[in-house]
Amino acid sequence: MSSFLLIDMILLGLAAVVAIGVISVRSLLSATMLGGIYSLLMALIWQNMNAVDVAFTEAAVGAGISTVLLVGTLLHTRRETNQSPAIHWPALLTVVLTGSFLIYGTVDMPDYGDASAPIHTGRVQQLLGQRVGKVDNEGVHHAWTYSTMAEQSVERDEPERSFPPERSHGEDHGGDAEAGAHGHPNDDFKGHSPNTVTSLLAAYRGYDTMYETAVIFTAGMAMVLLLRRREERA
Amino acid sequence: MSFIDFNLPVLLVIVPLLGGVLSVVVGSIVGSRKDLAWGWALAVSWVTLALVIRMLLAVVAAPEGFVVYNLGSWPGPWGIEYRVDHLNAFVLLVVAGIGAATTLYARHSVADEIPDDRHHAFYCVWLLAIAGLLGITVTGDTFNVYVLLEISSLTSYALIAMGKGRDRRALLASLRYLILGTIGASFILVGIGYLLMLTGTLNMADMHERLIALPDFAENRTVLVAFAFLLVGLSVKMALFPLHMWLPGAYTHAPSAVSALLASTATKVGVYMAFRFMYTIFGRHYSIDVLPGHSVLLLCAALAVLVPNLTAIRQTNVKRLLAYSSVGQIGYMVMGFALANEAGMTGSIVHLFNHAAMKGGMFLAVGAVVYRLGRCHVNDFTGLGKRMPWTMGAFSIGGLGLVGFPLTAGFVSKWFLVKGCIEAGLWPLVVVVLIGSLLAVIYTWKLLERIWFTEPPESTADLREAPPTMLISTWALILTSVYFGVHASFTVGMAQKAAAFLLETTQ
Amino acid sequence: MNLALLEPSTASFLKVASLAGTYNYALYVVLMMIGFYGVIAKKNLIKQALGLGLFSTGIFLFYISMGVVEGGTAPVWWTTDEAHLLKAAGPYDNPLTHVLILTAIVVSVSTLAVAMALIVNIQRAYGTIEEDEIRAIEDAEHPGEGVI
Amino acid sequence: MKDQVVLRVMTKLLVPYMLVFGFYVIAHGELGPGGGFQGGVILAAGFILYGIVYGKSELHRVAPRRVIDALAGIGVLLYAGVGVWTMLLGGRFLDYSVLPAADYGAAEALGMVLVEYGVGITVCTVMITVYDMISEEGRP
Repeated sequence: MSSFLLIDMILLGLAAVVAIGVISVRSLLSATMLGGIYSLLMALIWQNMNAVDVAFTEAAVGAGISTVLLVGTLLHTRRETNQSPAIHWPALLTVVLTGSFLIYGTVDMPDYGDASAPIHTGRVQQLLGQRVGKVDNEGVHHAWTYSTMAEQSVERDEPERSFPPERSHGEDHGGDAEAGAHGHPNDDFKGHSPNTVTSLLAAYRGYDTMYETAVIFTAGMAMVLLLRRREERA
Repeated sequence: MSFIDFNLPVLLVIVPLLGGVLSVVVGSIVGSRKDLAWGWALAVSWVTLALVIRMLLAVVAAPEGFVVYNLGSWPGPWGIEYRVDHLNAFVLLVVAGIGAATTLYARHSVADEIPDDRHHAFYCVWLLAIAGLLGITVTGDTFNVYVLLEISSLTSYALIAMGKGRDRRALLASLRYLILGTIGASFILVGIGYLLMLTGTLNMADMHERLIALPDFAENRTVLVAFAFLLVGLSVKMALFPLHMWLPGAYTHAPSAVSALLASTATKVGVYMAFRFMYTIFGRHYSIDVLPGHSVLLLCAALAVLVPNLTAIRQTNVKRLLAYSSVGQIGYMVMGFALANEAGMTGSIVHLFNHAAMKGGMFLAVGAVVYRLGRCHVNDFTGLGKRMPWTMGAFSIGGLGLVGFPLTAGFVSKWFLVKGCIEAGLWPLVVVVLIGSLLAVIYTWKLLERIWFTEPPESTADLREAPPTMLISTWALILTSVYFGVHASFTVGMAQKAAAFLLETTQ
Repeated sequence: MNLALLEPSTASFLKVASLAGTYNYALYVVLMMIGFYGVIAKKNLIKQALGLGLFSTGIFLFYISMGVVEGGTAPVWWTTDEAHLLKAAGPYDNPLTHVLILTAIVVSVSTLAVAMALIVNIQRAYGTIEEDEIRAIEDAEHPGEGVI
Repeated sequence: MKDQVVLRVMTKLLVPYMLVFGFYVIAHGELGPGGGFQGGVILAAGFILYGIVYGKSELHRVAPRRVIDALAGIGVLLYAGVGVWTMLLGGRFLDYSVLPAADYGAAEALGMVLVEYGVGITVCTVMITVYDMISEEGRP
C-alpha cells in the first residue's frame, strides 16, 4: 500500500501541474500535447490502481484519438489563444465553492480502499460470486443456481458476503461434464472469463455497452452530418 | 404470452435504435434517397408509437401497477432492470406521440433545411434521439440513465447544429448546449457515484431501500451532496430557470422539426427524471421533509414562471418567444412536483402531457411559416391569418392553451396546480400561477392581434397554405390538446395514479 | 517495496496521509475543478473543450478510486489450482467501477468529437473561435438578441 | 508526406502488425485487458497512420467511405442483432444463454465474443470517420 501511495501521490501531483498547464498555456498546440501527457499520467495512475482496462482505454483514447481530433481541429483554426486576464475571479469563486462542497460530501464516505465498504460487499460481489442466477421466463428468480454444486463441494459453503469467493471453474467452456449435471435452462454461465471487467461489461451490463456503441456511432454520424463535404455529382 | 408482449419494454427502445442505424446502412448501400429515408423514419416512429400504446395498456392492466423487464435475464438489483409504472408509461406516450407527429411533419421541412446527401444520416440521428429519450424514461437503473442521457444529448447537439444552413448561430447554440449539457451530465455522474459509494448498487429501487436503511441517512453529508449535484445536473437538462441559458438559442436556431421534437420531449424527460430521482431514489421523506431542497425548488419554479415569461414578451423572434415561454412552463411542472401532494403532482404530470402537445403544435405551426417565408420575425406574422388560415388557426388555439383558457388542456393542468398550492397552504404560489397566466395572455395577444386583426402586406400576396403533411401533424397535436382539455379523464386518471403510486410506494 | 524500506520521515508522512482515509477522494476534486475553471474562465472554445475533458477525467478518477481495495490486485483472475482450473486468489479491486468508467470514457471522447466538429464549423462560419470576438460579431449583426 | 521513403516503407511494414494486434486485443478481451473498444481503436490507428502517410485519396481507396459508413452501422446492428436473436430464441434481450452452443457457458462466451466484435467494428470505423472528417477540407 505504501509504495502505491507514494507513486499515487507523485503521479497525482504531476497530473495537477499538467492540468494547470493545459488550462493556462497560450499555444493551443502545446495545450493539446499537455492534454495527451495528462491522459498518459491518468493511465499510469489507473494502472497503479489496478484498473488495467481503463488505463489501456485512456491511453488509446486520451493520448491517441483525442490528440488526432484536436490537432485536426487546429489545422482549421489558429494556434494561439488571445491574451486573457491572469485570473478570472468569479470563475475561481464558483470553482472553489463547488469543490469545497464536493469535498464536504466525501467526509462521510467509507475510507479509501476499505474492503468493507458497501460497494465492495454489495450487489456486484454477489454476482461475481455466482450467487445470482438468471430469471426464467415466468419472472421467477432462481437464486444461486449453483446450489447443486454447493452441496457437492464444501468450499462453496461460505458466508454470503465474502469477496471474492473461493471457487474454481473450467478453463474450457465446451465439453465439460459438469455442465449437464446442474444445467438449468437459464443458468449462469459456467465460470466467467478471467477478466471480470469484460464479463461485467459484455454480460451483466451488456445493455449499457450496447448504448456505449450507439454513442460512438452517434458521434460518427454527427461528424458526417456536420463536416462531410457535399458530394460534387448531382 | 406473445413474443412482442413479453419483450415489450425493450422493444420500444430497440425499434427506433435499430431503425436509425439501418437508415444509415441502407443509405450507404443504395445511395441517398430523400423519400426513402423519410418514409423509413416515419414507419419506425409509428411502430414505436404502437408499441408504446401497447405498453401503456399492459401497465394499466398489471395488477401490481408496474411491469418489470430484466435485461439479459439478470435479476433486478444485479443486472439492468426496466420498471415501467404509470408515470413512465405516460411519459413514454408523450415522447413517442410527439416523435410520430413530428416525423410526419419533417418531410417538407427537412427537405427544405437539410442538404440532400445527408438525409439518411439526419433521420438516423433523429431516430436515435427518440430512442435515447424513450430509454431514459423506461429504465430503472441509474447508470443506464446516464448513458442514454448522453445518447439523447449528443443527438440533440447534432440535430440543433443542422440549423446552420439557414442560420450560423445554430452552431453557437449547439456548442453552448454541449458545454452546459456535459457539465450537467457530469454532475449527474458525480451524484450517481456518491450514491454508488454508499449503497453499492445502481438499481433505483434497490438504492432507495439501501439508502433508507443507512443509520444516519438524514444527516449523511454524502447523501446531501449527491442530492444537490443530481438536482443541479437535472435542472440543466430540464432548463429550470437559472440554468436555462442553453434553451432559447437552441430552440430558436435549430431546424423547425427539431425545435418541435426537442421542445416537447427533451425537457419533459428531464422533469420526469427529477421526479424519479427525488421520489424513487431519495424518497418523499428525505427530499421534501428533511432538506430545504424543496423550498429551493419552489423558489426556482416561481421565478421560472415569472422571469422567462416576462422575457418572452420582449422577443421579436417567434421561435425565441416560444422557447422562453417553454422555460416558463417548466416552472409550472417543477412547482407541481415540488409541492409533493397528489393534486400538485397530478397537475405537474398532466401539464407535462398538455404542454408537449400544445407547444409541439405551436412550434410545428411556426415551422410551417418558416417553410413558406424563410423566417419567423414577429412582423412576418402581420395578417398571416388571411394567408395561412389553417396554420394560424392551430397556432392560435395552442396559444390559448398556453394561457390556460377554459376548455383547453392548459386550463386542466393549472386547475390542479392551483388546487395543489391551496392544499399546501402556499397562497403566494397561487398568485404566481395567476401572474404567469397573465403574462402569457400578453405575449399571446400580441401575436394573435397581429395575425388576425391586421391587413396582410402586399409582399405576401403569393403565400400559400402549408403542405398537407405539415397541417395534419400540427392539427393532430393541437386537437389532442383540445380533446384532453374537454375530456380530461384519461390524462388526469393516469396522472393521479402515477402521483399516488410515487407517494405511496416510497417513503 | 514496503513501508520499512522508505525513509522514516516519509513513512510517517504516509501513515498520516493514509489515516486521513478519504484523501484520494479530495484529490480528485482538485483535478476536476482545474478543468471546471477552464470551462468557465477561458474564452477560447478549444480551451473550453479541453477543460471539459479534464473535468470529466477527474470524475473518472473518483470512480476508479472507489473501486480500490486495500492490497487488491487487478480483477483478472489468472490463478489456477492443482486441477488446472481458474480460480480467484486474494482480494481484487472492484471491476464494476472500471466497467462504468470504460463506458464514460467512450462517452467523453464522443462528446469531444462532436464539440470539435462544431468548433471547425464555427471557425468556418465566423472566422474565429474566441468567444468574445464571436459575441462582438453577433452583437453588431443582431443587436439586442444576445446569442452567446 | 508522400515523398518520405523511410516513412512510406516503415508504414507498410507497421500497418499489418497494428491490424493483427488490434484483432488480438479484440479477441483476447476475456482473458486479459482489452476488448472490442481498445482493439477497435488500435485497428483504426493502423488506418489513420496509413491515411496520414499515403494521403486521404489512398485511404479512401483501401477504405471507401460508403463501406466505412455501412460498417459503422453494421457493428451496432451486430450487437443489437445478438439481442434480437436471443429474443427470437425465446430468451430476454441479450440473454446469451439461449444461443445455440455446446452448453450454457459456451453460449455465454459466444454471445460475448459476438458483441465484442460488434463494438470493435463500430469503434474502428467511427474512429476512421473521425479522422477522415476532421481533416476534411472545403465547406461542408
